[in-house]
Amino acid sequence: MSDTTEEQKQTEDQDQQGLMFTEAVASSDSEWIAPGTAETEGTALYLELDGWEGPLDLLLDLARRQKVDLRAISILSLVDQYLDYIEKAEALKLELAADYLVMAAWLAYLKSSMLLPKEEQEDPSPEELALKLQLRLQRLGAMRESAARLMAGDRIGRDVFVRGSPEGLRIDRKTQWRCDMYGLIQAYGQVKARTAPAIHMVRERPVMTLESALDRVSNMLGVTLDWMRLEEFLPPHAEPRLRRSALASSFVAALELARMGKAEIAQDEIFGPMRLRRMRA
Amino acid sequence: MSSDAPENAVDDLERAVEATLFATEEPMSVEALAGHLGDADVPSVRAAVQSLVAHYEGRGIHLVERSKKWHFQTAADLAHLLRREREQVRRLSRAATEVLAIIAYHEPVSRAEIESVRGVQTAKGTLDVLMEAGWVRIAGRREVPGRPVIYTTTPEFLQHFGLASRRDLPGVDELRAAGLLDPVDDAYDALMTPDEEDEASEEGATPEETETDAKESAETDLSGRAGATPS
Amino acid sequence: MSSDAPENAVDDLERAVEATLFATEEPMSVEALAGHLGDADVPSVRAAVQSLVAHYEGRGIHLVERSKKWHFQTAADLAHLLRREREQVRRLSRAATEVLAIIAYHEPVSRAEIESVRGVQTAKGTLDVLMEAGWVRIAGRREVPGRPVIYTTTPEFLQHFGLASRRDLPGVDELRAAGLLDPVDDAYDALMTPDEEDEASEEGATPEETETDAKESAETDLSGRAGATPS
Repeated sequence: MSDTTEEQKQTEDQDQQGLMFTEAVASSDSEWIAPGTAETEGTALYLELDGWEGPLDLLLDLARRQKVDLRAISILSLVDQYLDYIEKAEALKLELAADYLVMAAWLAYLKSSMLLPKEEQEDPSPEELALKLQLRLQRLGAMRESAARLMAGDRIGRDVFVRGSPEGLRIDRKTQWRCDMYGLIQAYGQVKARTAPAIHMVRERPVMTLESALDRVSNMLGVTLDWMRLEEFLPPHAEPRLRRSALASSFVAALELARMGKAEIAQDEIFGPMRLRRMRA
Repeated sequence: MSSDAPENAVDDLERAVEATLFATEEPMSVEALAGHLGDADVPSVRAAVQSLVAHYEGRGIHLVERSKKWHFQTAADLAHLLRREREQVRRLSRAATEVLAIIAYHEPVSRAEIESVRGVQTAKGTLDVLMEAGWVRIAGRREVPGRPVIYTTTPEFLQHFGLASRRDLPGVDELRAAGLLDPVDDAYDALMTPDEEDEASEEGATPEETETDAKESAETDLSGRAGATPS
Repeated sequence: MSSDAPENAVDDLERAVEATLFATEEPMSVEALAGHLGDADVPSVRAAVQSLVAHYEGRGIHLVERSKKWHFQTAADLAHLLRREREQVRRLSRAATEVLAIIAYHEPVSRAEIESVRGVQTAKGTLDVLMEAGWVRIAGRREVPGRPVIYTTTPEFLQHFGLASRRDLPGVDELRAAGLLDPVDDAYDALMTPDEEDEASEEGATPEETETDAKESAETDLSGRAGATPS
């Protein structure tokens, strides 16, 4: 499986982000040569410029060139190597991504404060910063190795293959509907009950129609020539509701008789009693 | 080839042929297999194929030959596993039941007529369900403006509901006598909720509850009433 | 059908499971198998699956478990035979590979957390590629200020990379024990805490070496280092 691991070093469709030089020396699918394996160390490093995923990655590779455990690396010499590298790159007039310059400045600061006597050091101490840098490198290193091991696993389509033409499984769902006689009849009954035509029954109420009021008023007017109050035309002993109805219809009947020229109406004041008498012929 | 070895022992060529035939998208001839496997000669590959055929005999998958090409396929007697039909029993929704009843009592009826009887709109899916159930069918078109489709019940409907003919459906008077025309809260609720919602709540809420009881009482009801009002 | 052929004797359920797993386009869990086979109970199906695993051991195809789902695949040692005419899996860029590993080992993880491990910004396209491949998905948001989106791997990821579960990620136990999956600040605090200092530093020292040995020569400079510092 070592050949597949080797393949991982070759970066296909290289993600341009994080590249340190805008003008990549090698094409993106070129073999990526690990620093340790370069035949002529020190020169190969500067020719393989598109291999690093940012300054931390470059630092990691430089650290590995020290060929010791990441815990045992000398941060001071790592800083020197990095600054040296950046210097050489600048000498070659290669455009450096800002990330790398920021890291260079930070490392230069770290180096200078590490060289200061203890009592003059600021907080956080350069030892803390160095240790944290080391921890970060360890973590990145661990992930890089894990990624390589992951990629070296038995991958479907590369190392193992699934069935070329599976028949496939299909489930056809079929619904068996159920309903019983009772449900059917009940449903119909409810539809009928719900939509049965509504019959409105109006209760009989004691009223005097306009017609009967007309008859009554004109008959009574025939008896006398004197003025009579409207109330006198109402049926005596009528219960209050009938009386109200009779008052209303008698009033309309009086207006109607006046219109026909059969009666005169007089009212002396607003809301005063209304009087009625037969029109003299 | 593998006959005298313990159960799993299988030679490299046979393994290679097995894996190749498994992974290939097209059936392969012995010659194509030999070509693919590079250093294998045709007779050896043929022997490996035969050994595989024997190995898979009686298993869930077989190695079969079709016009001189080999491929794995599911054992014929297990073909039903590939295309399963899953039946699920579902109760007819209240809306669908009403529509079915209206069709049964008034057939043939158009959708507009169904709606005028129900007093609510009928969702398209409701009639589909009844047709899927096999209880309702399209009986043609009514020769009136718009030529609406008209629906009737099917013989399966009569059969499912145990009716000899449509005349066996209890009449409206009988329904009233049975108290089925009395307004029920249910009926009111049903009116107040749109079809779909009605359907959904039916499915979720009412399980099979008193189905058997209901059926029995419906049947006794009917026979009792049938005696009382000979048609 | 198969009962009197001693070599191939296999019960009906096992045949059915075998046929189903051969025919399916997607890996299936034991539960899904039992469901598909209708009248089979889960323990019986599980036993049938185990029996099939044993049967196929040593053959050209294997039955493997990935994320609790089972599928047949060709034996890994036959890769050279099968790869020949097939187009290779598209290789991921190094950035994408690292991001995938960070997600797998730390999940769920936000983009900022990924970037803090890598020390560089992650291009938008990198995560897209991983999601398009179906190996990474968004798992929600972390309930911290800014509510960043968090990512996890998918069952397809395990399936594709031949891992039964996330516990099978190479070296994951050692990395965890060494604290290499903890954020730098936590690791620093742990180192600075007097009591745990010794322990932490001892464990912290080992993982890279043991891993290096375990994975042969994934990176040549590492193997060089392994030689320089005998463990």
